[in-house]
Amino acid sequence: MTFEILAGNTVRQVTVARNGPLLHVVVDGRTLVVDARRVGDMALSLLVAAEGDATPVRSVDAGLAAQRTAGDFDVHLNGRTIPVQVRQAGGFGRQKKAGAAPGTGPQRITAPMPGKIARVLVKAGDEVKARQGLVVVEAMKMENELRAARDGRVCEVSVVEGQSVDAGAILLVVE
Amino acid sequence: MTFEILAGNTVRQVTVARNGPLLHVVVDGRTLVVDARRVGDMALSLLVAAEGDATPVRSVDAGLAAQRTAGDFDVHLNGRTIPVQVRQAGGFGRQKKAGAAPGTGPQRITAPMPGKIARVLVKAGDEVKARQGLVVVEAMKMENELRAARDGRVCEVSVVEGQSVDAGAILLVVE
Amino acid sequence: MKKILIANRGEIAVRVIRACRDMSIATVAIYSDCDRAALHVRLADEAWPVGASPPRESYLRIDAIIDVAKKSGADAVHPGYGFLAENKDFAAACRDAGLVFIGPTPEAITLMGSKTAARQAAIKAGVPVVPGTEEPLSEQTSDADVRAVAERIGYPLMLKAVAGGGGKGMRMVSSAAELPAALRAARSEAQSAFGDGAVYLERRILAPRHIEVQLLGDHHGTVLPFVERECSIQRRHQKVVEESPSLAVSPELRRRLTSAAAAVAKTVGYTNAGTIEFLLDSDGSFYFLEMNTRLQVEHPVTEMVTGVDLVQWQIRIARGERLDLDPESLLTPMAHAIECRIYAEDPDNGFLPSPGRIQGLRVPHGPGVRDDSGAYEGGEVPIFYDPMISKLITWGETRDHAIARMKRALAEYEVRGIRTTIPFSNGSWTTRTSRRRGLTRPSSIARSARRAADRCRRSMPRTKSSPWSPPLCICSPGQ
Amino acid sequence: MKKILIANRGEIAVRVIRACRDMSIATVAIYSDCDRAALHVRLADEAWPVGASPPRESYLRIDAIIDVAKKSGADAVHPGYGFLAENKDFAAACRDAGLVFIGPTPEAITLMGSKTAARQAAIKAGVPVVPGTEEPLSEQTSDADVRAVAERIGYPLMLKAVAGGGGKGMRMVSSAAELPAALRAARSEAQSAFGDGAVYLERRILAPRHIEVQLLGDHHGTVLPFVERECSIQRRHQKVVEESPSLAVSPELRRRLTSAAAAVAKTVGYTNAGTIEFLLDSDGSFYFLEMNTRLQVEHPVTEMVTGVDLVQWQIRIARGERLDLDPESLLTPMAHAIECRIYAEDPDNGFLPSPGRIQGLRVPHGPGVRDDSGAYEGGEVPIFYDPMISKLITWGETRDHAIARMKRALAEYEVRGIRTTIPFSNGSWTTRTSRRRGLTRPSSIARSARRAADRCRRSMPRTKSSPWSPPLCICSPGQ
Repeated sequence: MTFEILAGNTVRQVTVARNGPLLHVVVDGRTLVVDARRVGDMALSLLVAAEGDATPVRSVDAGLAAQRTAGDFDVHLNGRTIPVQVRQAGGFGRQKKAGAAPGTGPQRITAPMPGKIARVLVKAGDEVKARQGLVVVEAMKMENELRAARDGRVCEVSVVEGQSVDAGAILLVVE
Repeated sequence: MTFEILAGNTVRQVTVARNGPLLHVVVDGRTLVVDARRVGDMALSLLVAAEGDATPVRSVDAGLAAQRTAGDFDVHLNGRTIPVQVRQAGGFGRQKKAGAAPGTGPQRITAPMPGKIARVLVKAGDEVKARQGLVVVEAMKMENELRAARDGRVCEVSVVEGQSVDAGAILLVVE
Repeated sequence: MKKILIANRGEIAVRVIRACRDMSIATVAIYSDCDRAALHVRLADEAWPVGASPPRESYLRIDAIIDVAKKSGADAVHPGYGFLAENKDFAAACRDAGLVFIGPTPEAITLMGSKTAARQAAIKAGVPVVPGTEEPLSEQTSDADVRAVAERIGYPLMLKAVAGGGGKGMRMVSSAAELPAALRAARSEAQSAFGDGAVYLERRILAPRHIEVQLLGDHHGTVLPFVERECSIQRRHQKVVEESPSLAVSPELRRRLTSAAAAVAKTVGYTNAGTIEFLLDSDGSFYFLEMNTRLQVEHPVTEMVTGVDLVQWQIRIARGERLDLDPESLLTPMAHAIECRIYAEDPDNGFLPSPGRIQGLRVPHGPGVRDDSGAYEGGEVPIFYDPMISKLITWGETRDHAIARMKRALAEYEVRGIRTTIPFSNGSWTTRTSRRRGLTRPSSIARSARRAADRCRRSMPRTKSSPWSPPLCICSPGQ
Repeated sequence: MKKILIANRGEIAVRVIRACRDMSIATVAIYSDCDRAALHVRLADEAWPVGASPPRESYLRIDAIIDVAKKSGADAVHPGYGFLAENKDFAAACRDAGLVFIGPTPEAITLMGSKTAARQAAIKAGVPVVPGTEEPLSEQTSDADVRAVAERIGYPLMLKAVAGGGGKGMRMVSSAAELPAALRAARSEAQSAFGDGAVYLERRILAPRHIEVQLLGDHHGTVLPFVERECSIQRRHQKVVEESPSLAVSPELRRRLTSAAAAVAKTVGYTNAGTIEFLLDSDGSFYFLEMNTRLQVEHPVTEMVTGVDLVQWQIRIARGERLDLDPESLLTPMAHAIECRIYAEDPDNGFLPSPGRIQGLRVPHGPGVRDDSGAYEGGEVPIFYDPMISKLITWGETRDHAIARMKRALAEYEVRGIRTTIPFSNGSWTTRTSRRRGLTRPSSIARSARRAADRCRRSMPRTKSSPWSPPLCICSPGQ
């Protein structure tokens, strides 16, 4: 099976093939021999062979956590957390990580985490300047003021004060 | 739903009925109001109301472990382990825990735990006396000599030395 | 004392339950709607609902909690920290209801709870204080008046909640321009955290060390101070790493600090557990900062170097026992202990809160490691409460040994499903290690914490004045 | 020393890996077929296969292990306890392969490993020994000859493996009639556990206390003894509960015991970690029993009351460092520590082995609790190895406090899917508690352990001489 895996800003082509009890993992042309065992739901014990070496001995404990988007995972390796996106071959195509370029089009202000709308600082029709505060989201006793990326006009406010919102929810739109 | 639950040597009639967010559990006629939440796979947080009381407040953390026989569980309660057998209503009928009475019929000598046959001390046809050693099962570096419950003749030996056996496997039969 | 109600949640409720178990005292937990399956509910003997998830509708509801205490037949209440721990009305309500409040008197809470009154008490005790406002600035005080006071004290200054603690409602203000926004934010945060929007101003001492002295006072006139803790590594004015003893405190300075702390406590006839915070200047002079009239989050480091179970002693004091601990041993640390707080925040994204379900949890174990946690695999971290989910404490034969064990434990620590500050903490220890002895040079902690801070700053589209300001290391404990 | 191979599995392999982490030393684990996913494999930097699951085909294969050490570029080997830890050939093979063996010299292992030679060494050092055979009884020795020797010593007596340890190959023999069966069982157990069926006889001292003294010896002539451990609560000659210090040992007796221990070690030029076991009679006289030339299972209780990381010191000694610890502090316990071993055995069914998959695991935490374990949720407990899956250690300001914490921790400890001795251990502490202080009277431990023993006896269709004999408390640590 071949995947594309986005980690950091690099997309890697990864092919995984069973070979008896072992896996042959080809990452951007480099072949790694891996002995993988499930040690829990979403947890793997990996033994990885040095490149060119046949016996996998480097021990890596990998814990996975599924994220909101299907195919997105947090990978936990000895105290480090690496967000990755796994797609079918060609899933990312040429370009790097998707996402609207900030320079153009209407700004959708979304909730960065689940929380409560503490204050709405603007109303539909308001003209706003770059970096002007638009809405304050509260979670875990801390307030997070979301600001306009650039000048514009508020064309839509989708939330009211006191309302609970999920991560990623669109709070208001500035055009 | 109505069950029969065998714990220790007593069979209890247990009826469980949903009542909004709560459960009404009737054990041998006594009604308990229970608030149960899953806190893991096979783990429950229970709040139990004192008899006659409506608000469940006594906190009991119950962990379950399925045993070999379907419907058999180990129930873990604050450091104690209680083996129980759960059956449909009437499952146990009048009599207590099933199991052939030791006094009569052929003796099936079974492995009390998974292990390895260290020594077979008799062969088919041998006459054996009560408490005579028949076979030695080794597990976890300890040897367990299984003995005849009473006089008899070995009519079948189903294992050889060095063989691995599962718990409950029939090792030999004495009649 | 047969049954204690714990008016709190999370790791501290669990901590108190364990102390009660050790004393064969029954425990009553309280829970809000979203906490029905929380660890403190699971471990307590009884658990009673007290309302909806927002703190003001549950863990801050004095009436509901007192009602549960009566119904459950509890004879005492432990407030933990945060929530109602420093609320004089709650302490008074307990007393009025015939319940033993395991903490100081309402009078002591009132006095020391007001940062401005506390400063006056310190002055009375002959302990120097940081220059600042002697009177609180209520929510009615106009921005103009506040600006006027600020000008007198001079910038940069600290804006703090009178009822404050734990960095809530606290802002650094470097110029008059920043004042209005900071004032608004501080007041609203203070209001939501403590139900009191009053604030005060204090000159900002540059690069001080935060040294604090744990105290216990019994009802027979004895007040005993403990070896100091240093809490200099902070982020967003919240403590991140605490340790005991402090490298900056000589035995001689320890005498002066602890006597000063005891003097303040005695002046106000303080009882039960409390902590006095000092700012230690580079020249060795120190200033009274505030007194926390409760158990501190970081109390375990003191327990690790003195062997004293502080929660158990809070209970013993509350039931009238005498403090028969040896004063000298409390000032003589056994080697070294460090605490690292684990927050449900995303260090790769400006420390945004990261509530949610814990899909997987691997807790470190082994020699010299202690984990005080309210989390479990499969459990939820709600959006309504403080983001701290656990405290990792390590003890070592030396400070370097404690740090080495902290690094090892952090590497074993895995919380999956939500983002936590574990990778950040981990990164802040793993630089400049001496290969052969495997130990981190003291100074590298703060240095690499700064480096981590820079990383966050880059990844963060926000201004300094926002609560998302990057981790700041007020000073390096190593220097 | 840059990379250490750990020639072991389970909790002790994990313990050694953690010590190496603390010193920034890379670790190489070895594993048998059934241990591929074991915790020590997951936590090590490298893991190499050494063969099939039966010990003789993997963890006892000297050639295969030395081969892995070379291939992996390890420069030292830590044997843990059990398996090859006290095998002179293994220690020699390491030396011949240019690997540092983290333990005593092959010569010391040979000498003290032979229980009979060890007795002679003790006599040379002027330390009294238990009356018994001075010469080993090989597998060739006829039953008749053994019976003759037994008659000379007198019944009841102990039948012990010359190469023995941990109760393996050990039997109590109360009459000549029991001798043949006991001899056969002991020899075959000794053969399978140590690859040597030779045994010896010793008079059985009735109701002695088992007191042992931990030692460290460096390569510069220094030997330091530590405050004693008491291991009197045993079952089937296996230690179940250990503690330090012992209630039965006065400071004066401690001096005599530890000097005697040091004397024996010096006589044989002992280096690295070792433990000398004594039988302490009711009249205060003590007898040398044996020396264990390895790290003990129960080493953590000593670490808890002295603050010394014994595994780290084994490594430091092996690389030539000087023992610069303060001798006085090693003899002055900080309060009290207790260890409770958790076995995968079914206490409700005569302590039958209970291997299998761990379906659920809840490990206790909080103040004063340490869990050294090789188990994890979802992991397998194989049928091939020792049934001990973890060690629960608690520290307390007093012995009662340590016991209270042990009770609390055992109540939190949950291992689902297999049966363990947790409920048995739990039961053995939870009687006769003083409600108000929540502490167990010392004597009640053994008393209730006996009660538990009776429970098992009832539930057990086996004779005394079978390995499933019920727990026996050689004496009560409380009396």
